[in-house]
Amino acid sequence: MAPTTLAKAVNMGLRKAMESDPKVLVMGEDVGKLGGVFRVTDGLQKDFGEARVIDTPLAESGIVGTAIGLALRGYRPVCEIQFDGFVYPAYDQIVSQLAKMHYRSQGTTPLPVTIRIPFGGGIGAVEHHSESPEAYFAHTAGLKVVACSNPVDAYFMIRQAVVADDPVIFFEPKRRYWEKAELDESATPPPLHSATVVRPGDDLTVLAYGPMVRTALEAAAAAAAADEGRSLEVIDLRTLSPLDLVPVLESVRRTGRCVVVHEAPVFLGMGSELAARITEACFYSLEAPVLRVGGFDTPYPPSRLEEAYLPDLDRVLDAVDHAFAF
Amino acid sequence: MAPTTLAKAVNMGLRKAMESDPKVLVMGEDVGKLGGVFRVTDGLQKDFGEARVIDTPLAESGIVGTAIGLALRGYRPVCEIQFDGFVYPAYDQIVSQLAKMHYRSQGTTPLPVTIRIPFGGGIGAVEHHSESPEAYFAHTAGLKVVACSNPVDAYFMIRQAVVADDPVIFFEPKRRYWEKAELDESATPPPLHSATVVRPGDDLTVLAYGPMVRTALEAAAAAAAADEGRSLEVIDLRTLSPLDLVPVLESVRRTGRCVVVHEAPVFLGMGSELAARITEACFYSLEAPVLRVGGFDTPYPPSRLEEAYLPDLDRVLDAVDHAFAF
Amino acid sequence: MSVASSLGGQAGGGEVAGGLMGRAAPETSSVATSTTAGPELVQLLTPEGERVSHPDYALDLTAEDYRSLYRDLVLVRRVDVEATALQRQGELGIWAALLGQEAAQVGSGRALLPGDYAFPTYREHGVAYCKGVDPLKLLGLFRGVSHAGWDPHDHNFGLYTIVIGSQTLHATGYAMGIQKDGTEDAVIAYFGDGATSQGDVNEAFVFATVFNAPVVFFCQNNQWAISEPLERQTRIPLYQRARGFGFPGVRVDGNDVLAVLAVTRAALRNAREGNGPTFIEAFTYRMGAHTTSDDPTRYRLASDLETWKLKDPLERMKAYLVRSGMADAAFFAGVEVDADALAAHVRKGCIEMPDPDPLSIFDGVYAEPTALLAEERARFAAYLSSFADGPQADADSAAATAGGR
Amino acid sequence: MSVASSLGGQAGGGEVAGGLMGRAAPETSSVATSTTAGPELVQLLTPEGERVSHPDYALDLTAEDYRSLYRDLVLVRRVDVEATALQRQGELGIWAALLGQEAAQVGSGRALLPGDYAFPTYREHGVAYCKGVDPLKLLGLFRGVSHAGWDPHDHNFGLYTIVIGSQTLHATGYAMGIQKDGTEDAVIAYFGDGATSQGDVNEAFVFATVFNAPVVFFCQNNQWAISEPLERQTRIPLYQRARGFGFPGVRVDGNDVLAVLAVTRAALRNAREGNGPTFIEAFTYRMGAHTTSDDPTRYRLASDLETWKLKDPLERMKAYLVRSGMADAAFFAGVEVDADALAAHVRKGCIEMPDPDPLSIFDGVYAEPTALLAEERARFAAYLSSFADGPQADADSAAATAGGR
Ligand SMILES: Cc1ncc(C[n+]2csc(CCOP(=O)(O)OP(=O)(O)O)c2C)c(N)n1
Ligand SMILES: Cc1ncc(C[n+]2csc(CCOP(=O)(O)OP(=O)(O)O)c2C)c(N)n1
Ligand SMILES: [Mg+2]
Ligand SMILES: [Mg+2]
Repeated sequence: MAPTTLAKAVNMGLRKAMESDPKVLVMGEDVGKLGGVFRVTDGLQKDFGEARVIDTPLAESGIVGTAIGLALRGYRPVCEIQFDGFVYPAYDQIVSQLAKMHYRSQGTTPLPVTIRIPFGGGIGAVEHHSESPEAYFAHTAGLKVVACSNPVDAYFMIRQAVVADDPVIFFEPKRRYWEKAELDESATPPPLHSATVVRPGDDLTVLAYGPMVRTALEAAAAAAAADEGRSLEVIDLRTLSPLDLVPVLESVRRTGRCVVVHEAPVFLGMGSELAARITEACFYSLEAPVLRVGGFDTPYPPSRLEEAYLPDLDRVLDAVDHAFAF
Repeated sequence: MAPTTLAKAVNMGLRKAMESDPKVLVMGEDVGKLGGVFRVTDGLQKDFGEARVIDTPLAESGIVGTAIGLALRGYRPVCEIQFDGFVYPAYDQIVSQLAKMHYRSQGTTPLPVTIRIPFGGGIGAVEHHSESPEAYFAHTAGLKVVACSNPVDAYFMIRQAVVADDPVIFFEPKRRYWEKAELDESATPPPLHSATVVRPGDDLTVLAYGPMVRTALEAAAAAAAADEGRSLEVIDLRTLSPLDLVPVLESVRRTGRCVVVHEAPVFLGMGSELAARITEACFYSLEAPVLRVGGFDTPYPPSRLEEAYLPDLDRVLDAVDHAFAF
Repeated sequence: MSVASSLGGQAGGGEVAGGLMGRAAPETSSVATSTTAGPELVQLLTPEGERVSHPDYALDLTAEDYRSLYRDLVLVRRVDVEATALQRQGELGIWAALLGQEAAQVGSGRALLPGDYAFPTYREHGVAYCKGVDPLKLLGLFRGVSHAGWDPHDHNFGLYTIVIGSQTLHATGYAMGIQKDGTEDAVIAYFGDGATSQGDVNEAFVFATVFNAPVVFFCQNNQWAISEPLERQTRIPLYQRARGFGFPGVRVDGNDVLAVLAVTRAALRNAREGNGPTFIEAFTYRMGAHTTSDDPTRYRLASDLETWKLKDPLERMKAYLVRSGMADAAFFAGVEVDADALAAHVRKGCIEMPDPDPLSIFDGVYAEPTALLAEERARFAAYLSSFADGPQADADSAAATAGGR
Repeated sequence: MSVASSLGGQAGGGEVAGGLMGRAAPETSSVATSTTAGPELVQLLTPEGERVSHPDYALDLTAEDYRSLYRDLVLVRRVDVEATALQRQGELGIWAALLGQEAAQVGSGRALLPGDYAFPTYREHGVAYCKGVDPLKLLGLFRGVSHAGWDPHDHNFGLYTIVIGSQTLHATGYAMGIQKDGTEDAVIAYFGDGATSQGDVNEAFVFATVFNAPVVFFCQNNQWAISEPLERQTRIPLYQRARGFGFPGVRVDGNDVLAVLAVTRAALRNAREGNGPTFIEAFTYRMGAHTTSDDPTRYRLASDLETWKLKDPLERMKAYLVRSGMADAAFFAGVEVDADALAAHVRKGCIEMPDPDPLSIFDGVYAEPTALLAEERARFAAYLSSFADGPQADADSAAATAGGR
């Protein structure tokens, strides 16, 4: 069991999915010979052929639109959108077509399409390469939205997403692509749409997903080590739509304090929904309002500013301090 | 001063805007001879000519994309998107281009484009004609998002939107198009980005915008008349991005209870952001969590179900009851 | 007549050969106008009902084929007229009439084999009929009781699609799937003249040509996109769009059911044989309003309508049947009886269509249901139950129904 | 040499006539391959540096014009090479090289008049140079200190655009504005071969033709969209796309600066004269990686590169200058000196480019600032100030700067 990077784990998960079901296809820009700009589809075309690993024309609406047609024909397409900022040309196909077709067809027509999107910042990229558009999709009924944070989850979650009969928007934390973990392919994963407590704690609950899980864990470690010795519980949400609130509410009722962290702008980001729901469900348990740490409400800035823009350990701890000041 | 419908008020506002500034253009599908499917642009092409009131090819991305180019050349285009559900093909042009260009150009390039969208349900229409996509835009930094609720606001707000140097997504409550009010064109309107208390009250604050303002007012009237005799303060938010929180927070601090109402699905709808912000700002004043009444987290249903789907007086009052039960 | 027997008519019995289509379709640089189609129009039946031949498109039909094509035209028009009336009487929220486009739809619909999949807009009532969908089921969408009354896979007939052009990509993807399966099925994507301006439609042309997918792009150029005339979408004839993407385009008289049948068959055969996509422009005219909500007097001339009335697709078929002696008065009377029966079926079924249960709002959002939505549903059910004799009588009774679940 | 003087070169001095372009561009039905351009290619200078003539595209230049075109090619390549080196040294996050495309960019850029507006992708460094943008300013985006270092209106040169194809609609809209203004300006929209698959680009063709807008669509077909060869985007030569929309398309040797200049001038003149859009396919080759992040050895053959090296745009101009006696060794040496100076200017300026103030994150989001964002900024400023000697030394010092505002 060698340590596996997150990028490689997705690759392995895709390979497994393709081996298990001949109907699984991979399609997108540069996913073939190049293996994707992050090499997530590396080697798949070589092993499964051009009929199953398809370099498409450069048109995102076309990619998702034809994937819908392929799904109607019985295939399970996994589309790669090269970067977060390039998903918007496909927006109509995703929110009006893919999301609604099962409902519109009165449940007769499943749409097992997975859309992989490397998301988030922190890699020093130029504009449109560092965005966190998850709320645009989570607000859309009919879609399921998940984000993995580590290689083990990445491997199992992509497999679960591919076999799911609903459309899944699958967010991959691009700046964590190169982080490694031991991956036991024979392990039994939790259900796709479940949140996980990744560090237990008693004093405050930190909710995070995707790239921010590691940041949250670092903050928790720092908080434990600091003078106050605060014990933060960190939950990796994993699923953004539907949310798995069971462990979240249990935790917040116990800790009485909650901070949500994401890279996306705070205004109408996932944190707003979590704050609203948690407050409603735990009104009498909360010692402080649910606080949100996120990207600022600006377009993603030039990369030399991203360190300041993105939530980091210090910004999380600052919010924790605020939560305790209430 | 004859009573004016909301549709006519927008028409009059557009006419005034075009008279005041020869750079103002109106463009979209069927806005010319037909005067728009809701007749909001009725007569404008006749009076201002085809060069200023432009029937475009049937392509929303093209409409917004060329509007951006026209704005770069010094024009002030007002685009009509025929129905809420048809804005998504233009999504990239709106969120990646229109929203970000001023920022990307380091503030050198204003984009005075207004995008008018008749939104919401309640008119018995077929699918894609009754949606409330405002959160998709309000989550996007660089856009301003407003919704009018009555003829007087409609008239002044469209004029203010057109002269604004930022892109404005202008939502018009289509089921209120035919409601009338006295319109005094010489009145002095409040600023575009301000919320208004439309019915003062002491016991609970109801926040609404667009089509739901009238519903909220009806609920307030019913609550006052009911046995409990509750006094609801109703605030018409008018501006969704940026939010004007000043009257909102003042009100909630006073009433201690708040219900937000919109037609859009609750999950990640405007209500989530309002709930999160209000709770943070008024934590010690709140007697109950901010409660949300909205569309269900499903695609918009067939029209024979919309009465059940859309928040109405009873659903608002139900939430009010819940708020008092805390 | 049993209604069912009037449906499901697939391509007529005779072994019919369409012209072999080369890569290079006839092209001219003439600019389209909305009333004249130009010399490049494929026609097999003149407006006067004269049977003519075309060098590229032979069509060898039996008398029974001709009669049944005519019958389908009449039945489809009758359904359309009935639905329009139902809308006027408040039974439908809206209706998008196909009036004038019967030949384009029946001709192409009849060219389809059972395994061929059709992706419609919102106006393909005639194609639906040819694919065996009970017209009654089409009314659900317009009455507001469902988004679609049929299971697409039962008929190889997709959901009605309102977002202009989006279905052309689904069609292309489906065709790519056929290719992978190695079967001889083909796909037909319907769209209007206005739709040709949408990015999606052009992306569909790119994907279809790059992957050589077995898909026929069937554009009903009815000259109008609501109030906008063709000139707002293109400055050349629409069928020529295809040449920009390197696939054949052909303009057919859309009011000539024979020509449409022949041209569509040829294009489908081309697709089946691995020669990729074809663009068919069916040159026709929207004789009615865009939908029952529309008022075309605001933007078009009555005289245009008069011109096009002379090209009516039913009249010319009738004239041909009479002139050729293939049909007699008894036949025509029989068709009217069938049409009446179908119309009565549609009317009765429509009026009796029950309103859906309010809790069905929550059905089918996901193939694999979520706890969050189940909770929301349960809350709403409880809310509905809370009205004993509340103001919402409707919701009230519905909740009672729902309680039984 | 002053750097400034090397910039701003607009169309050369001589009164130069391009061929008059009719509506019908030369068309063939041959299928494109990535190494041969086919007979339809417009060429005025062979790869061997032989000056040839073309019936439709005359070009009458002075010796000074020829020399300055060559000089521009050299300077532009030098900037590109320098930026690539700066990236390798960690001074830029990424760089999109124009290597091999100098003639396509300088030829078209030099055809522009000052009033003409260019809408670039992310690779138009040569066009930027022709429009008077100091190359140094281009580096800001790639270094990550800004999204754009220049004011578009100062140069009539738009922001670099990364979302593929979106700028073609902006260009078309801008051209529609010119039309309304009644001026004789024109617009040029740059995009790649890959971009032709995007819906936006095809919608731009629709709008431009329907409104007859004065815009030139300039497609640099460098044969690759990252790892995807041209065949993934089209099965016919790209310039033929235009015929599907009813406007002229022409394929020019993109490595021939003279042909590109002549063809672009003709297209711009056509636009100015009210004849609407033209599609120019500049047939060229991306000699480098897609960007410095790319590894083309994974997907293309070294032998292709060798073939294209023989068509180098600089070498052929040099050969022509030498052969014709228009330039001597001193001239070439002078150009090298100028290039060195420009490279030094770019290098020095790049390295000295300061990091932006963290609080500038909040600048320019809106033309009319909002209270909400001002609050957010204030909170962040306070947060930054809270680090006396905290872990974020950067943010700390930046906050001090910001405090001075
Ligand atoms: C994306 C989108 N934009 C706008 C509309 C509104 N709309 C409905 S039908 C129509 C005109 C369609 O014209 P055409 O494609 O010619 O088809 P026809 O109705 O004539 O059959 C428009 C603009 C829509 N349904 N979808
Ligand atoms: C909408 C969108 N999708 C994907 C990308 C990622 N991407 C950047 S450049 C590129 C290839 C562009 O190819 P081409 O248009 O030929 O231009 P070239 O880079 O060759 O100059 C891709 C896919 C993008 N920038 N925008
Ligand atoms: Mg039409
Ligand atoms: Mg390229």
